[in-house]
Order: sequence, then structure tokens, then C-alpha cells
Amino acid sequence: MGAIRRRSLAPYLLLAPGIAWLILFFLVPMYYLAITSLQTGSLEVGYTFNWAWNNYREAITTYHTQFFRSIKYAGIATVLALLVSYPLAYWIAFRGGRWKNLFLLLVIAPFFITYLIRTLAWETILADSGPVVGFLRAIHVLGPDGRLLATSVAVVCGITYNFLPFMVLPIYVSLEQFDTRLLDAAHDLYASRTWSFLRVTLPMSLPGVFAGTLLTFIPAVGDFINAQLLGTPSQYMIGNVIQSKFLELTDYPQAAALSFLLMATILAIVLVYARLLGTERLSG
Amino acid sequence: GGGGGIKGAAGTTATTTVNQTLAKSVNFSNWPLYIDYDPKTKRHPSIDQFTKATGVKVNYTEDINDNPTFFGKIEGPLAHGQSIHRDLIVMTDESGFPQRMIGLGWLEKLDKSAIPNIKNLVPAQQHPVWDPDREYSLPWQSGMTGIGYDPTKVGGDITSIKKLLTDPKLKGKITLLTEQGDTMGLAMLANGDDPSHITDATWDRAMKLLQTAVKSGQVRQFTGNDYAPLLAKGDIWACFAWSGDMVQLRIDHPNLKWVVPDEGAMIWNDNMLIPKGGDVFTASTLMNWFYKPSIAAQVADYVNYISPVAGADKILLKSDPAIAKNPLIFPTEAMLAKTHEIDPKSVNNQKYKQQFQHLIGA
Amino acid sequence: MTAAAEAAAPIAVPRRRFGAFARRHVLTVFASLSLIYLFVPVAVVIVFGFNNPAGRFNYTWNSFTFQNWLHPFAVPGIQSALEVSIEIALLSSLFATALGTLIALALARYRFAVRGAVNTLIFIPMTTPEIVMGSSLLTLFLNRNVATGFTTILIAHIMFNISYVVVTVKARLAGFDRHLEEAAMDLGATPLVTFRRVTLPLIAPGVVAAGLLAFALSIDDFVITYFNAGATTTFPLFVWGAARVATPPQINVIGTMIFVVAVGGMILNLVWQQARARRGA
Amino acid sequence: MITQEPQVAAGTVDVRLEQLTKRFDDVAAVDQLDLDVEHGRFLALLGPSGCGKTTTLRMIGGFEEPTAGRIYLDGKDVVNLPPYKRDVNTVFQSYALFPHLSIFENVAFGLRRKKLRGNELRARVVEALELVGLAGVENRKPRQLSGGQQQRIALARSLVNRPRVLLLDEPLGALDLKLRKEMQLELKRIQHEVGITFIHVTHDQEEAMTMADRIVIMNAGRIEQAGTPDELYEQPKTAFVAGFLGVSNLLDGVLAGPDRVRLGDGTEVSVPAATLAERTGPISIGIRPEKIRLGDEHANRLAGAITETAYIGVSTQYLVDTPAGSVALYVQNDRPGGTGLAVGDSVTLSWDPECTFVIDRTETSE
Amino acid sequence: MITQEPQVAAGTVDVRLEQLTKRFDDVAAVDQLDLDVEHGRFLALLGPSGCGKTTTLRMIGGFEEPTAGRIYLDGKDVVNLPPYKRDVNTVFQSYALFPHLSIFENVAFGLRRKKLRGNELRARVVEALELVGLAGVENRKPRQLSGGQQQRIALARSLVNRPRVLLLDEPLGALDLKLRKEMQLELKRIQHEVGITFIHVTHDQEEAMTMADRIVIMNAGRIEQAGTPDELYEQPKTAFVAGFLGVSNLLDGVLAGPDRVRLGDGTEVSVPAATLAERTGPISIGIRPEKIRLGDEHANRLAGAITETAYIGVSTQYLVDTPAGSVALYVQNDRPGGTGLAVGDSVTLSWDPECTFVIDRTETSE
Ligand SMILES: Nc1ncnc2c1ncn2[C@@H]1O[C@H](COP(=O)(O)OP(=O)(O)OP(=O)(O)O)[C@@H](O)[C@H]1O
Ligand SMILES: Nc1ncnc2c1ncn2[C@@H]1O[C@H](COP(=O)(O)OP(=O)(O)OP(=O)(O)O)[C@@H](O)[C@H]1O
Ligand SMILES: [Mg+2]
Ligand SMILES: [Mg+2]
Repeated sequence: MGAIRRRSLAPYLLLAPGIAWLILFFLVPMYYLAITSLQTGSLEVGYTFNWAWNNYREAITTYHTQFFRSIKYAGIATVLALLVSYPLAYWIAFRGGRWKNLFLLLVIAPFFITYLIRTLAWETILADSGPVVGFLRAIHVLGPDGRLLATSVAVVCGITYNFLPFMVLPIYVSLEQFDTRLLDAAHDLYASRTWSFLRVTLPMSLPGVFAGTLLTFIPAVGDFINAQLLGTPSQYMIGNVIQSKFLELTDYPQAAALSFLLMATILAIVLVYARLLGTERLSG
Repeated sequence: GGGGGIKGAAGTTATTTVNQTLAKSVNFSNWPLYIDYDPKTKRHPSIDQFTKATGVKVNYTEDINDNPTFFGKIEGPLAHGQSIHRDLIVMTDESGFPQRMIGLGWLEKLDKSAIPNIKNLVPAQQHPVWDPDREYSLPWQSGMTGIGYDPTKVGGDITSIKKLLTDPKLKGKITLLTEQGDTMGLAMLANGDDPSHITDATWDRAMKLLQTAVKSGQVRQFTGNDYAPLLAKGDIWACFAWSGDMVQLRIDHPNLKWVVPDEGAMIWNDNMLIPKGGDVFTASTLMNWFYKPSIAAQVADYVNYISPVAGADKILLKSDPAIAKNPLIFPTEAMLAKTHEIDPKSVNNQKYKQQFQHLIGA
Repeated sequence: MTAAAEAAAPIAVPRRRFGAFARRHVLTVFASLSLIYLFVPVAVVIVFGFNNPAGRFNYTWNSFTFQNWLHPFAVPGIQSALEVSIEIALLSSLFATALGTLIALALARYRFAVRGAVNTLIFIPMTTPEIVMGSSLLTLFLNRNVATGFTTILIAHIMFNISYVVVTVKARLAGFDRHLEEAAMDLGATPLVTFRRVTLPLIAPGVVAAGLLAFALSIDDFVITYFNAGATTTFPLFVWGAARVATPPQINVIGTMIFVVAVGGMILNLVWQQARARRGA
Repeated sequence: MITQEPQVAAGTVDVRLEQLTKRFDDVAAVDQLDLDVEHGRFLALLGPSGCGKTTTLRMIGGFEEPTAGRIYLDGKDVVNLPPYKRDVNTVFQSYALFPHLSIFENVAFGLRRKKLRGNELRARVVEALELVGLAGVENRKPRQLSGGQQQRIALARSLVNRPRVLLLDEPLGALDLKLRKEMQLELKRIQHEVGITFIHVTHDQEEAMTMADRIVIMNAGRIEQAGTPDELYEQPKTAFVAGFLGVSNLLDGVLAGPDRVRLGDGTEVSVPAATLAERTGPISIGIRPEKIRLGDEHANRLAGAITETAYIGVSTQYLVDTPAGSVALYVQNDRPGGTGLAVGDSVTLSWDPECTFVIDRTETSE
Repeated sequence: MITQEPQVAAGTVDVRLEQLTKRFDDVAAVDQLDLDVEHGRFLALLGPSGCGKTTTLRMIGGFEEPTAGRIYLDGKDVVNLPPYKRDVNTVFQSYALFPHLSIFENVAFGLRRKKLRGNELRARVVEALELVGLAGVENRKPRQLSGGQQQRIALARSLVNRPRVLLLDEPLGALDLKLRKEMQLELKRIQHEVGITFIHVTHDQEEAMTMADRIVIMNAGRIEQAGTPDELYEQPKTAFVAGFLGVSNLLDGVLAGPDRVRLGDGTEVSVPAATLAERTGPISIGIRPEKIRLGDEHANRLAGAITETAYIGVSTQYLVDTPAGSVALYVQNDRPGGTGLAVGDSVTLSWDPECTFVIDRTETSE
């Protein structure tokens, strides 16, 4: 600190521009979102603020199905992502050797294919005439004219795929920092490999798992691309609703209300989750 | 704070341009593949000819994919009386947006003095309900909405909307359109109701028909033009489809078919409009150009929708009789008799809109 | 922990014993499968860039061609869309990196009152669904009568990029010996000189990485852009629009280009860092 | 009690290494090591950094597999046993306490694997904590303890399992001087108390000498010399040992009789006849600094001038330049004010022939 | 040459601390320190971990601002000057070499700030590198040097600026024993050569005693005692100093005459009269272990039995239980085989009254 702390104004000068930007274009918009969510009106007559709590009631009554669907899909996708990511991250961290960084890059790489194109690729892969469906039909997982596209399966797969890196990276980081000498210690104290994993490795990587699941679940629950491209109206998630209300129906108040509800829901879930996992204890 | 709320109709009183000189360039936004195109030169001949004739450079962009989305795109600026940097746009009457935009004062009046060719407008199109004297709009192309399908998959022909919506054989193999006018219109026809004069009763009946179809999983999804690839890929077997699309599609997939359903088909117009802030004179001049029968024929020959310009077919009879004789492009009286316009009021009716949006899942 | 040490520790003992042997390889196989899973779509995108589709849609393989690569911009509108995307990605990553680095410095270097609040403000945007960010920004612009367009996209992108930059640079600063800066000042360097001659060169890899990340995020962003684009069209928006009426293989071509450039950048940065490490910096 | 079960007869060999070898991609970290450790011994593995101490220990513990050679624990060959099946425990230099577990759970870890539960478990853990003088910290987390305390916990965690052999890899390396000295005594006390065989790795020679009753000096993966502390100190067999274990003056010379050596400058000194037995060719004689006296009280003498002095309280160290080479000597400050000698003074040095040791010159690479 | 400009008269005070105090959220890290350091001195700041050494140094260097008190460099108050305006340089424990700069640029860093360029710059840098015996590594990167070499570079980097005062914070802390001993001599040599004032922080008492010509012992942020090494060792004023600087035997007693003290068991011993001057009440007498002899050769005697022996080569350490308390003594192994005494043997201890020091009992919290 010393010499630098002397001029204690410095940190604030450094913070000022960036933080100002975040306040102006992240926090303030949230305020306007709140305002808008309590307005009534239409493009023609204009919108007026009049504490229209009704927007929220309507939003819930009309769209609870999409809400729960979003949470369900996001939840499943998160679990799937976790099941894929943990072993992968583990493998890279402990078996990657000198190639660690390369493997890591491989994991992030698909990320750099434009999101939409990535998803469109899945449309090709899962096409009814495509190999995947063909195979599944052959082994009778799917009926002779069963399909993946335009089903919840396709949507969940798409979501899982698109947010996988968000899951792998944090888990990898927490495993990477893991001091393998602790495994020596565990073995030394008669713990078999399995036990050592369950009792030492896993608990110590939980913070990473926690971060990963959040970073996957949150964007997933708000996603609408996958439902739009790989699904049908009966797979539409809350994102689709918000999107069309904002951009096609120009029903801003309703849309804002929905956005706000989404935000609230996520916050609630995160808090509960944090309570359950008790991260402060883990990361602490 | 924003307590005041968003200005809607306000602030949209930009002054109309009255100058009569051509601008250097004009911005024309249209739907994809909706104008003649020469794959060798990769250019649009009709536009090049216009530029040669007038010296006006046309920035032609194909950035309109469906009406609501495009409307959502432009309403922000327009609502604030700002230019959208387009002089000419094309939107569908049955979407109700042209009517709304007139109401919102977001459109410029045409400069008829610059459009002598307006006389070529086919009579049937001259007095639409929502713009009785064509003060704001001129038709670009018209189209019919009927059933498109793949006989090999369906195993024969399918000419009944009712059948399409109910036949278990087609479960999960059909798509309907996100365009409210089309889908609701056809549903009403299926019920034997008149889509041009909608009542709550007829609306609800149509709704029920569609809801059951969606719930039962009969309907795979609602689409914009993107039913085309599905049909081509064979992911779907039959769908509500636009005549023009099908003509295009059949070039590559001749096995596909399009029919005017027994219950009847919907007909609609895509209209050229001048958004506020657009260059009226230049845009009008461009409209006039496309109303020359020769040019109109040239365009129709490529896009294969229904041309609103009288005389185009005569010209095509010489150059490309196949097209001229194609009933999808120059429909027979019999066909036209079975077509209906959607009641525009219904399209801007918030309650109906809500219901329909809810139906298609948004 | 060195690669060597870790390679030695858990593996050494059971190498000989079948159970563990199998287990190790099960894991390896699984990992390989996961990696394949990650790359199948990428492969599809790249391959279909060489497809000569029958008709307007590039969903089914027809025949091989180089045409798409020879004329990547043959599709009207795609070029301008790409240009807009690149412009925005460059500008936003530039600004975001600058702003974010400053914040990271402040957080890593000073103890000040509002520290906790700042950290939260950095964290929240990363845990907010894009759709909420996008829509809230839109409401802001609507309420303040700001027409959406290029500027609003730029604003949005800078906004969501800052957090990622901060996190990345902070990570780099964490492993940074404070004494280095003190040493510089001890040797007569003013804080500014210290920053220029010591701090910046040392955190450079972090900053570059952050910049690359920001660029990638920006050029890839759809949702937030979609909400605030107005009449402007970026590449993802173009794809979105196109997907409804036609998917020309050029889309895959451009997608592949972006992919190659981004990954290339990452690899270069990686190599550069390792070179630095070898050189001892 | 933690002490070993009585039936273990003293003198049984707890650990036997035969030709033990470990290569890391053709670097021989450990090279054909032969070693017996008898039950109850406190053995110190002493050697410079990188000489293979840790590797040896890790092989005994089962964390590295030997490239060649055998390891016997209590007579059984354990080379193929994983660590968790070996009756030895290790105290790691880094302690390797589980940060996410309470102290209690850390210490209980091994016992739980052995299916101990309830009161017996608790009793054993508490007993172990008392042994290391840390009863009452059961519920803390490792990071809430000081370095020295963590060290004791690591010890308790291993001892509580009553292993046949305890391996300690520089257990005191991370502690500061004062704490280190305390823990040295502490460790020795505990070893006495529990009577378990300790193998203690260190590169601090004083530590080794104070604690161990047997020292093995390693160099470059091989054993240089093994024996009791004073054997090694008084009679080092190689220049390496002489130099590594304390300071020693090595003066080159040649044989001049059954118990006489002629130094470089011609001075003849006498050495124990035994040390010259069947030696020929060039040799060096060695004298420990503390064995050298100022003045001529002893038979072997050298004259020279003081070139350096350093006062370190307990003693004053002088460096004296003699024709035979430069010689260091320590004079204990056993009277107030010290000797009053200063740089430049010329002095006579003498030492008892009995205190001289001899090594072959070839190794005078010190 | 790097040596100080001649005009600096010896005896001028380079550094003066007045009531210097530093609080970290109400922990007084440094507490009202008063200190003068004369020009050319080699001063050692010695104290246990956490006693405030580093903090003191950092305040002189300008990296922490004092909570209270003044700092004068060469007579000028510098409290408000940032580090880069102070004519002192610091050698950091971690060396803090710039990893991205070549050795040359590292050493040249300070000079460049002073706008030196071209040949003069090069000359100064090379000269500094020669001083630390590392000419020729100019183009390497720090990572490519060993710990000891890096240490020398850090030294060169500071010295090349010809500071008024050089601050060293445990510069040898990171080196291993052997290297450490070498660098101690090296540092002392260099300081002689350049004649710059060194303030050297360490917690290794032996290091302090061998290197410094003046030692300041700190404890809990305060100065316990300052003086030359032998002053502090022979005449510690507090139990802390006595205990921190080597081992010492403290025996409680009461006055029994102008130069007599009666110990707990009633034995009377004599001490230098001076040490008792104007003392009253309970006291402790202290004797250094090496001052105590086996046998009765000296006036002050105690009988007891050996409870512990430790052979550490140079000497053997005995712990003897006497009625007056337990007493440690070192017997230098100046003859082969040592003394042959074992635990349990009863012995007589004696020491020269002159070697005794006296402290007030109240502090016998050792
Ligand atoms: N996992 C490994 N891979 C490659 N070489 C290794 C490995 N572990 C140790 N070595 C090498 O083996 C030799 C002996 O290492 P070891 O750790 O046993 O030495 P040490 O005596 O413990 O040294 P220290 O006193 O520093 O701990 C060293 O040269 C080291 O570089
Ligand atoms: N930045 C800080 N914030 C809070 N407390 C501090 C800070 N720096 C030092 N301290 C406290 O001040 C006291 C003195 O610290 P200092 O580093 O000066 O001790 P030291 O003598 O250098 O110890 P060591 O020998 O371990 O280096 C310690 O109790 C330490 O905890
Ligand atoms: Mg080791
Ligand atoms: Mg310190």
C-alpha cells in the first residue's frame, strides 16, 4: 500500500470511468425496467406510469408455464453439463500434463463459433434425416418416425452444449489449484482412491462446481435462441416471450414485468442454492 | 426519471419533403429473393436499369424477414421521429402494420405526380380497406396462402385444411404460419367462416380449431418463411405455404406441390411504403419504375409472385410463356374466386393479437 | 504444483494394478468423447462451408465446392453486417479493456471503502441473463428517447465486457509481487513511470487475453445486440434474419473465419506467454 | 496408548532397502540404496538439496514406485502395495493437512478408514492431540493454526495410527529458528515416548545430530556414510562428509611414516596410525576448528597470521593463514572479553594428533 | 567509484528516527522508536518475527507513512517525501528484480531515472556488477540466475545509485545455509568497500553478530537494547535480550552483599559489583552456557546431575539439574571422544564471577 495509499484519491480515479459506465448502463436501466414494468399503454396512445401492478399478475397467470419450462430446461441442462464437465475438467487438470492449456483452449474454442451458427449446426446434426436420428431409430430409442428437432430434447441438448464452457472452466480452475500432495496424505492415511476422491478432491472442488452451475444455469434460464431454432412453440421458454413482447408486440410494460420476474426468480434460486451448498464454508 | 413514460404518437410530425429533385441515391429495403437477380453478374437488372435511366443509385438491402420483427426494428427510431435511413420499404397489408403506421403518422404520402404508371395498377387492388385511395402505399407483389406439401411423404394429395389440421397421419409433420392473417384466415375458411368480416364467434371457432391442433401435437411449429427448408429436408410433410415461396422451392424440389385448398385460400399484398424521413420524390420515382409493365414482367419472371401490374403477363407470354401460364403466378379466375382478404381490423385487435401470439407460443 | 510432481503423485502407485488402470483409461476415453462432442458442431459448420447446397438452404450435404470461400461476400448484406460486427468488437473490446484494467488495478492495489460494493457491481452483470440486460437497456433508451443503433450496441457491448476484463486482469494481478512496484519507486520511478515500465509490461498478457475475450464475446453477442440494434445489422443479426429464408453457406464461411481468427489469437497469446516465461519474464 | 505393541523385539529390522533405485527419465534420483533400519531407531537422512532424500522416503511410503530394488517393511516386501495398504505414515514437509476438515477430522481421518467410530475414535484423537500438546483445538480449521501448531497436528495425524514406521520429510523446514529448536526437542521426546521407528529427512546437519541416534548421509542418490553422529563427525570417510557435517580444515599431505604426514609446506604432523593403515599416495588430513588451540599445548603445530575474526557470542571464529593452507578455528568465549586477538596478529596453532582424521586426496574437491 | 563522496564526515548522523510510530488498525507495529544511525555504520535490526523490523524499514524507505514521529535523512525531514524522492535504496527480501528486464536494465533502472545514458550508464552498471562479482550476466533475465546471484543483482541494483543509506530486509532469508554464510562475508566486504550506511534487518542472531558493528534488538515494536554485539551478548539488560541473543541460564536470587547474590537454594555466588550497583529487590543472575566449566576451577560453584546431553559436533550440550535451577552448558569437543559424561552422572559446575550478568527479576518471563 504505502506510498500509493498516501494518495488515497487514486483508487477512486481509477474506478471512476468503468464504474460510472456500469452504473449508467447496468444499474440505471434496471431502474427503468422497473418503471416500465409499472406502466400501461401502447405505441399508439403512449405509455404512462401508474403503478400497474396488474402487469405482474397478468405476466404470472399468463406465462407461468413458460416460466417453469425455462427453469426445468435450464435445470436439466445444468445437470447434464455438470456430468460432462467434471470428468473432463478433472482429466485436463490431472492428466493434461504439459498440454493442459491446449486442452483448455479446445474446450473454449467452440465458443468462438458464432452462437447462432453453432445452434444452426445442431439443426443439421439433429435433422430427421440426419445420422443421429437415424442411429437412435435403428436402436429403437426413437420410433420409426420419431424426431429430435422441434422437441424438448433438442432444446435441452442445444442449451447444454452452448453453455458447457461456463461449467468446465470454473471446475477446472478449482481442480487446478488443488494440491495433489493432499492425495498423497489421504493415501498415506489408508484412504483408497475412491475414498480420497469423495472425501478430499470432491469437497475441495465444490466452490468450482458452485460457480459453474450458476454460470450455466443463469444464462440458460434466460435463453431463447435454442427454443426458437431447435424447438417449437410448445418448447418456448420465458426468453421467447420477453423477446417477442418487446420486439414484435411492443408491449413494453408486460415485457418489462416479465424480465423483472425472471431476475427475481433467478435471485431466489441462487440464494436458496447458496444456502444449501453453504459456499462461504467451502470457499472460506 | 422515466415516470413520464414512453412517447408514442407524439414527436412524429416530421415535415413532408416537397422538393421535386432526384436524390443521388435511394435506400430500398425489401424481403430476400424478392426481386429479379442475375446469378452470373450477381446483380439486380431492374435496379441497374433504373440507375442507368435516372442516375439514382439504389442501395437495395434484403433485411425484411417478417413483418413484426421488421416493425420492431424500425419502430424505435420512428417513434422518436428519427429517420430509419430507408426511403422505401415493403410490408404486408394483412400483417396490419401498414394500417398501424398510417395511424401513427409514420408514413409519407406518395408523390403521385411522380407515378404516372399508377394507372397500371390492377383494378382489384385500387381501393383496399386500410388505404382507400392508395395515398400511402402501392402493391409490390401479391401472394396466395394455401397448402404446400410433399406428395411422396404424404402419400397422395392433400387439399383440405381440415384434413391438414386433424389427420393423425400428419401428426407432428405440419407447420403453420406466424402470420396471423394467413393462419387464422385459413382456419376460418376451414370452418366455413368469412375471414374478411371477422366476428368474435368466428374468431373463437378458428382459435379452438387451431388450439386443438397444437395441443394434439399435430402442429410441429409456427414459422415465417422457414417452413421452406423443413419441407425441402422432409422434416415436415405439409404446411400452410405462400404460393411464391413454393414456386421458388419447386425449382430445386420439383416433387413439392402447392394447392388452393378446397375451403379456399388467402390472398395478400406486400406494399411499397415511404417511411417518415424518406425521400418522397425519389422513392415515388422508383415506384413508378417498377410499375412499367416491362420491368414488372422482369421482376415477376424471377420472383414468381402475383404481379399487381396489368400488362406484365402479356409481355411475359412472349419472353417466358411457362411463367405466364403458371397459375401460381397469374392465377386463373377460378382460383382468384376462391381467395379471400383478411379483415384488417382483426389484425390490429389487441385481444386477438394476444390470443394468437399465445397460440404460437410467444 | 509442477506438472511433474502431479504426474507422479496420484498415478505412481496403482499404475500396475488393473482396476486403476481401467479407471484411468475410462476417464481418458470419456474426456476424449466429451472433446469430440464439443467439436462435432464446429466440424459441421466448417464442412458445410464447402457445401454447394441444393436450393437456398444449407442443411443437407449436396456437393463440394470452393465457391463459397472464393466469394464469401456474394450474399447481399453479409459484408456490411460483418464490417459492423468487427467495428463494434474492436471498439468495445478496446474501451472495455481500458476501463476494466483500471478497475482491476484499483481492486488489486488499494484498500478502500466501497471495495465490496464494487466487487458486487462487477459480479452481477456476469450472473444476469443477457435477455434481462438487453431489455433493461432497451427500456432505458426508449424512456430517454435514444434511437437504438450502432452507438447503443457499442454502449451495451462495452458494458457487458467490462466485468469479464476485470476478472481476467485481476487474476493476472493476483500473482504479481507488490514489491516490484515498490522497488521501481525505490529506484526513483514516479507512480506513472512505475506503471509504464513495470506494472503494464508484466500484466500485458492478462490485458491482451482480456482484450481477446472481450472481442470474442462482442463479435458473438446476439441477444443484447438484438434488443438494442434498431435498424443496424451485425453479423449474428444477419444470420438470425437469414436463417428464416435462406442459410447461404457463406454464413459458415464467415463463421469459420471468425473462429479461426479468435482461436488463432488465443493460441498466439498462449505461445507468447510461454515464450515470455521461458525468457524469464 | 500410542506406544508400539510390546511384542516387537528390539533389534528387529523395521525397514530394509535393497538396491533401491529410482530414475526420473534417466536422472538417477536414488541409486542402488542399501539400508537397514532397526526397530525404535531415530534415523536421520541427511544430504544436500536434490540428493534423493524425499524420493527415498516417497518410495518407502509408496508414492513413487522404484525403478529397481526391493523394500521390506517388517520383513514383508511391499513394493507392490499401494500407500494405503502400508503400515507406515508420513509427515509431509508441507504438512498437507486437509483444509476443509476440522482438526478433529484431520486426525481422525486414518482411524475412520480403519472403521473406528464413537468413543474409541474420540479417545484416540484426543490422546494424540494431548501427545503433541494441542488438546482443545479439535474444532478449528488448519488455517486457524500457526505453522508450529499445524506441524504438530500433522504429527498427531500420523502417530494416531500407530504405524510401524513414521517418515518425516523435513518436518521442521518451514518453521523459524526458535520454533525449530523447540520442535526438535519435542519430536525427540515424542519418539522416546511412543518408541516408533522414525526416519527423518533433513538437510540441517545440526538438526540431524541433535535428534538422531543414527545418521545416513546421502549425496547424489547414494549413501556417502552412515553411523552415529560422533562417528560421522569425528571420523568422516570422505571430503564430502567432512565438509557437509560441520566445518573442517583439510590440509593436503603425503605419507611420511606409519603415523606421520608431511604437509604442503614440509611441516610434519602425527596422526593416529590406524587412520593411515593401508593408505598410499596423496591424502588430506582434517582437523575440526574447535579441536585447534591457540598456543603450543599440543604436539601438532602450525604458525600463521590471523586474517579474519568473527565474534558470534558463544565463540569467536578465527581464520589463520598458514604455510600449509588457511585454517579456521573456534575459540569458545569461556571468559569475559574474549581472547583480544585481532586481524594481523601472528599466532601458533596446535592440536592433539588423536583429533586428526585422514581422507584420500582424490576427493579434495571441496 | 561507488564509494560515498568523501566530504561526508564520519560521525554525521545519516538516519534519525524520532518517536517513530506505526499503527495498523490499532496494532502498534512500531512504537515510539528513537534511533540514530551514524554514517558508514553497518547496523543490524534484530528481533523476533512480527516485532516491526520490516515496518520500520518500510517507513524509512517511504513505503509506509508513520502514524506519528519523524524521519530525518541526513538531517532533512523526509516523512512527506514519496520513496522516489528519498536518497535511500532498499534490497527486498524477495529481491523484487524486474522479471521482464535484462540484468543490465534492472541495474540501470535507477540510473535511467536519473537521466544517465550511454557510456557513463554502461560504465556504472558494469562497475556495480563487478562489485558483486557478476560481470558478464548483463543480458540474462533474472529467472536465469540462481538465488544467490539474484541476491547480488538486487544489491548491485541498489548500490549503483550510490544511496546515502542502504536498507536490507532479510536479504539472505531465502538462501540456504551454505550460500547464506558466503553472502554474509560478501556483504560485509562490499559494505567496507563502498562505505555506505547499511541497515540490515534479520531475525538470525548469528547473522547479526557476525556482520553488524552495531545491533538494535527490537521486541513488539520497541527497542529492547542497542549496542555492539559483545555488549549485547555479555551484558544483556533484559531477560528478552539474554534469551534472544543465544542461550543463557537465568537463576533467581536476592542481594546478599555488594557483590554477592544468594540463589534460590541458598548457595551464595559473587558477581561483578558494578552489576549490582543501585539494585534492590528480586533479581536474576545470568551465565552463558559456554562460560560454565565442569569441575571446580572457578569461584562460583553449583552441584547437580546431568539430565540431558546433546552431541552437536563442535560441542556437546549438557542440561544439569541443580538445586538453584536447571543449567545448560556447552563443552567444546576440543579433544577426541568428548567428555564421556552421560545422563545421570553428578557433576560440579563452576564459572568466573566476571562472566555473570544481572537482570531484574520482574522480567523473568523467559
Ligand atoms: N517427479 C519428479 N520428476 C523428475 N525429477 C524428479 C522428480 N522428483 C524429484 N526429481 C529429481 O530427483 C532428484 C532428487 O529429488 P529429491 O526431492 O528426492 O531431493 P531431496 O533430497 O528431497 O532435495 P530437497 O532437500 O531439496 O528436498 C532431484 O534431482 C530432482 O530434480
Ligand atoms: N499491512 C499491514 N496490515 C496490518 N498489519 C500489518 C501490516 N504489515 C505488518 N503488520 C503487522 O505489524 C507487525 C510488524 O510487522 P513486520 O512485518 O514489521 O514484522 P517483522 O519484524 O518484519 O517480522 P518478520 O521478521 O516476520 O518479517 C506484525 O504484527 C504484522 O502483523
Ligand atoms: Mg525433499
Ligand atoms: Mg519482515
